[in-house]
Amino acid sequence: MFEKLRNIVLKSGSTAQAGHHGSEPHVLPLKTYFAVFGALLLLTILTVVVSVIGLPQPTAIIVAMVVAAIKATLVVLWFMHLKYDDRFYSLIFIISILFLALFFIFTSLDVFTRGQVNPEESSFSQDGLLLRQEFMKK
Amino acid sequence: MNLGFALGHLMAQAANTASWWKPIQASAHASSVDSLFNFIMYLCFFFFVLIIGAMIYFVVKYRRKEGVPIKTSPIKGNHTLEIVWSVIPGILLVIMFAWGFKDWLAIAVVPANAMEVRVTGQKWNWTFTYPKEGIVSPDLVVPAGQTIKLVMTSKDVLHSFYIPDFRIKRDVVPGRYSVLWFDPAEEATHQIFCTEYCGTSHSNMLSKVKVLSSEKYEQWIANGGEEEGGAGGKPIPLAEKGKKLYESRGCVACHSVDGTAKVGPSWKGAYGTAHKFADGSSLASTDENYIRESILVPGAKVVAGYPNVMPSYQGQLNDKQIESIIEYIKSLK
Amino acid sequence: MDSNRNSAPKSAHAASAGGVEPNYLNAHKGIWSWMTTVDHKRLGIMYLVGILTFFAAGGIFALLVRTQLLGKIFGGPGKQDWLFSGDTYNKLFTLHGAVMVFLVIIPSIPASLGNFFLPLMLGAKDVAFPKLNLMSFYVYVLGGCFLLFSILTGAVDTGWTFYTPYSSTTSTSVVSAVMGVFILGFSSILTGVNFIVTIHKMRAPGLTWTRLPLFVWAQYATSLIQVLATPVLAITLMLLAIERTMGVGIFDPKLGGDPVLFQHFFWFYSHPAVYIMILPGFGVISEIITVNSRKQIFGYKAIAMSSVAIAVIGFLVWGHHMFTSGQSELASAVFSFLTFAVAVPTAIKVFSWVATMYGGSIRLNSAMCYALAFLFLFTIGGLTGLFLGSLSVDIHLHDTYFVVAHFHYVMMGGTMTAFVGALHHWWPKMTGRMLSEFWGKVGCFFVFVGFNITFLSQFLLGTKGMPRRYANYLPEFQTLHQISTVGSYLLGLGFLITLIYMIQSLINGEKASKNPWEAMSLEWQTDSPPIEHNFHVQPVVKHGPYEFPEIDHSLARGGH
Amino acid sequence: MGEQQSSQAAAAGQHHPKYLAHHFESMEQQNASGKLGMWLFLGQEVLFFSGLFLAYTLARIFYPETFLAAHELLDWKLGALNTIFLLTSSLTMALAVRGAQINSKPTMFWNILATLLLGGAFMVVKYIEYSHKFHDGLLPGHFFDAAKAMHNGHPANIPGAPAIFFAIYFTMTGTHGLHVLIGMLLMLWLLVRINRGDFNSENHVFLENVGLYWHIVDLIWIFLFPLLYLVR
Repeated sequence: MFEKLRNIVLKSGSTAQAGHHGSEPHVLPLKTYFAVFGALLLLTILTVVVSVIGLPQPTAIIVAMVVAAIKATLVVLWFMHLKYDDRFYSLIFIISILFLALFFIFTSLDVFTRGQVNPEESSFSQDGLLLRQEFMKK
Repeated sequence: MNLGFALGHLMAQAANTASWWKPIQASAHASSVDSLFNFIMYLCFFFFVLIIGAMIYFVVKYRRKEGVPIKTSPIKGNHTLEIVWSVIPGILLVIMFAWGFKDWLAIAVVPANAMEVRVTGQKWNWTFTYPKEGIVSPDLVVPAGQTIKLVMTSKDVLHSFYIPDFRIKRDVVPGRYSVLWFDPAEEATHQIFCTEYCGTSHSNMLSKVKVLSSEKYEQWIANGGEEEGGAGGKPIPLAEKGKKLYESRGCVACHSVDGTAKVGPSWKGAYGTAHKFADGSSLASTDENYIRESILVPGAKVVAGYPNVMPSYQGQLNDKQIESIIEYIKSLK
Repeated sequence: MDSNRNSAPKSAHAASAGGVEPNYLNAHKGIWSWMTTVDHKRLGIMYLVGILTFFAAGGIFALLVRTQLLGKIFGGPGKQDWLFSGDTYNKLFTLHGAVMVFLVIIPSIPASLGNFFLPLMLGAKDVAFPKLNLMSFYVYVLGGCFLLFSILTGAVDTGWTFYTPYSSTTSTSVVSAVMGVFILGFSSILTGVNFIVTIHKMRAPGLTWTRLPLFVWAQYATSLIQVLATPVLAITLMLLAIERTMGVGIFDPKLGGDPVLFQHFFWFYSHPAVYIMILPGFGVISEIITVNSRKQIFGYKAIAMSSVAIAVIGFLVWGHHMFTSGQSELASAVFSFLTFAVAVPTAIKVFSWVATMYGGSIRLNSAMCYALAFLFLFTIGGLTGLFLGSLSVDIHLHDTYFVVAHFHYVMMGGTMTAFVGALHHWWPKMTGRMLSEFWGKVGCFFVFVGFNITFLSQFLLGTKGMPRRYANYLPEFQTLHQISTVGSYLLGLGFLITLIYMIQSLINGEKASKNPWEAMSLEWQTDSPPIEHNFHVQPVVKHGPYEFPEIDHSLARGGH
Repeated sequence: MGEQQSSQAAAAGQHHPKYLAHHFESMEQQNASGKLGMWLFLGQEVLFFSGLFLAYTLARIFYPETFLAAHELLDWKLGALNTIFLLTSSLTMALAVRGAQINSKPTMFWNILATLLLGGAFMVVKYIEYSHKFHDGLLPGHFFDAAKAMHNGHPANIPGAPAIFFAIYFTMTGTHGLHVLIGMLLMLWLLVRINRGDFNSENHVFLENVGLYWHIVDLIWIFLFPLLYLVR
């Protein structure tokens, strides 16, 4: 895995002369664009339908996010041409998604596990909520 | 040259006296924190002497001399050395983490038989309420030998409750409770600081932990949380008590007694004089009801020209204390 | 204050030996040519002047703070402070923090020396996006003006960390200061993007990744952090500004928010930011020590990889600023462990620098003196980080003067010492003038001694339990504070001496040759000061940056 | 770039196409640098919006019932319409980039114009939603007044503080709307440059970068739409 990563970074840093795969850009047929567009519309309709049915709480969010993620990958791979471009650009995009996930994970690591040792400290316990409501009324 | 060893020697006899560079160790936890501190400190001295000593030795030994043809070594790296000086520090770091984590868990988990005291931090003073006895006091008065559990919250901004002698510190977050505990061993007085920046008088937000023997503590509880009389045991005049409350409850931060206007109006000569209020109404002569109302519901009648920022003392001052403050204001002609 | 801005050296200063082509300073004349330049060298000089001016301003705020802390005996609550009232003191230390962090130390090495020397070291004509570079400079100037505007309209008294709910309820001009920092963030992001593309796409033929000078590796890791961390600061400050103006309830508990959440958002940027500050310093130290020891760096790959490792692990450790702030126990434990993990690559770097000096031929010019001072000060700074990383000791030491001493040792003792050392190392190349070696060492001595007196005493204040950001303090802390203040005057004197002889060298300093230190990296193979598009002929790289002629390869076989 | 340099480079006998900046060796290097710079900028945009999404997630976890009740007041039909506008604009932008690759100026022009109009339509729908909310008093933070909201037939018994939901709603959609506006301005500038004939198959990296920017803005709306409008 590390070897592959190293090659992506090194290959991308083509110094001036190493003109690789010619300058003629990769042109996709029109059909692909409209196919991707169709899929996106279908997925949008799917999310709307799923939400109107009203699934139980935890699955609703997961389904919505999965469908949104599929739509996002479609846009990124085809419309943003990442599928046919230098692998290094996808590496940058994936790194930024990784750091976003990192930010989410470590912050929720704190928020969800508050008050495990001393229950008073939890923000979701009964008196935690009471204190917050009363504090906001003032 | 080595500062480290001199300090190490001084450190050795640091038992229960406040050495010139460390507060006293007032609880078992304090001594365990200090032992980890010493362990890390000796380790750091060792590595410091190793690195800087090597640096100075190389600078002296390989100093370029005039006229001598320069021959430098072609060494570009040495894998074994590089592995050694990554693994050994790695192991030492894990040891430091584990030891720190063990001690820290001890301070996080509150023992069962702790006596609960509620702490409220607000802009620039601490108040301690004893739920069972219903006493509110500016200082944390506790019996020796009893573990104390503090349940803390703040009324306005972030503060942080810090007792150096017990090596404990916890931020006091508005809208949330935070918990801290300590086990005072023998009778002493310890300083409390606020260490989270909270504005103008952040440096004046101080208080004391007074550890009394159990009899004195019972006595203190019996007379409703007031230090019993002056030296001779005769009751302190009300105005005198009012003056003590004026200083310890944060009134001093906004009201002066020498006539100068601060955040709030001055108390000098306030009793009996007329006051115009921000909402246009006015009062012929300031009387006890107006003072009591301003203490409990400050926003009701605000003197013209002053900001309406006074926090309410509802539930923090009982009637006797409000009585003594009024007496004190009366005495300020 | 500094003369570089207006007096581009006199035209009498003939183009240095090397050819009739004028150098970048007098290729174009007049202020307008400076204001609309897209030449990375001129932008580096303009950044340098801005940074040094703000460094002087931040330094003066620091001296005022230290003078207040000489302190009269503190007599009890409500006692009037002897020099400044509580409010003024709070504004002073906030300005000292904000100006030093956002206007001086974050852009210090990357924006000025990075801009000037990165293209030169890569053998390129300019950075990848010259116009974007000019725009970053003006964004920096605009951000600086916003901060100055907030100073004039009553300054800010929240500390450079803007912790809510204090920052969302105080009456001082927080919004304009926050907007200033928001704008400064974009200058940092755009410089980062510019440098990463330059390093990837514009290296000279033959300059492979393993032949890059270590300053370029350090700059690459720094730019990575600048691009990935600064946007989170932008969104945090934007949310804070919206919260103050419209009452959005994300951070302020009165509106249902959670102040610890603000600390997570803030430190997610601000801890990687301290690596933005120190990594370029590492790069400079690798350059200075190798050139002045005439030896290959010890463990090139280890140092290059540890820069990138620090950049990545730096994103995982921000929770160690919040051990006492009501963070959950699990999160604190995880952050404490990862904090110790990030200490390993830093330790590798320090060991490798000292090992580089083994078997060398060490020349003690003023740049090398600053590099040795860096090693001394940064080692203390790094080691004291271990106290603050372990959980139980941090409970005692958090938000006390121990923390103040620790981060000054790392930032002031580390980055600024490396920055001044780098100025001495590259001054001949930038200005075509030599600095006086004698005065260089005198300045370094005063800075070193003054710095140690100021901040060693603060370690002791910290262990005694003296909290941070106090306008006045209890009597038992007085002597240590007075020692520290005397030290800060010495430190100020040291920098004043440095400034004076730098200006003197601009006026009538001795001419500099193309390569006064006989270094091997590309920036020393063009004239000093360099011509406008850097190289007469495109350089081709055949060997690593530290293959000095003095290295005696026969020793390798014989070994000694 | 300074005329003096390019003439020197030309003097050096090097074939020097009109669009090549003086400090680049080849068109290929210039295009690759432009695109790499843009992708780094997009990485930064993703992290910029990460703060908003995290604020949404945590606010929702602190006040689940407020979010469920308050987002009934949002009109999901308008949200769906906006999603379709943005998806189509993404398509037309991709076709415009394809037009540049095959050197056909009209495709470029009309597609960019279509994207611009669709972006405009998105903003119009946004305006309708905002004005509807302003009228009903469902405003962010302390501008929110429950009386006016109740008067306009919205259920008053929203548990917890509905102001928080609307604060997050306006912050997220406002920032996103700002980015749509910036995208539209860039496209106006693109139309001018297309007319000037700046773009052909060899040099269209600026058009491609605006396209990438537009797709990221659409990507963020793809996540915003379900989170704010749909999730029951």
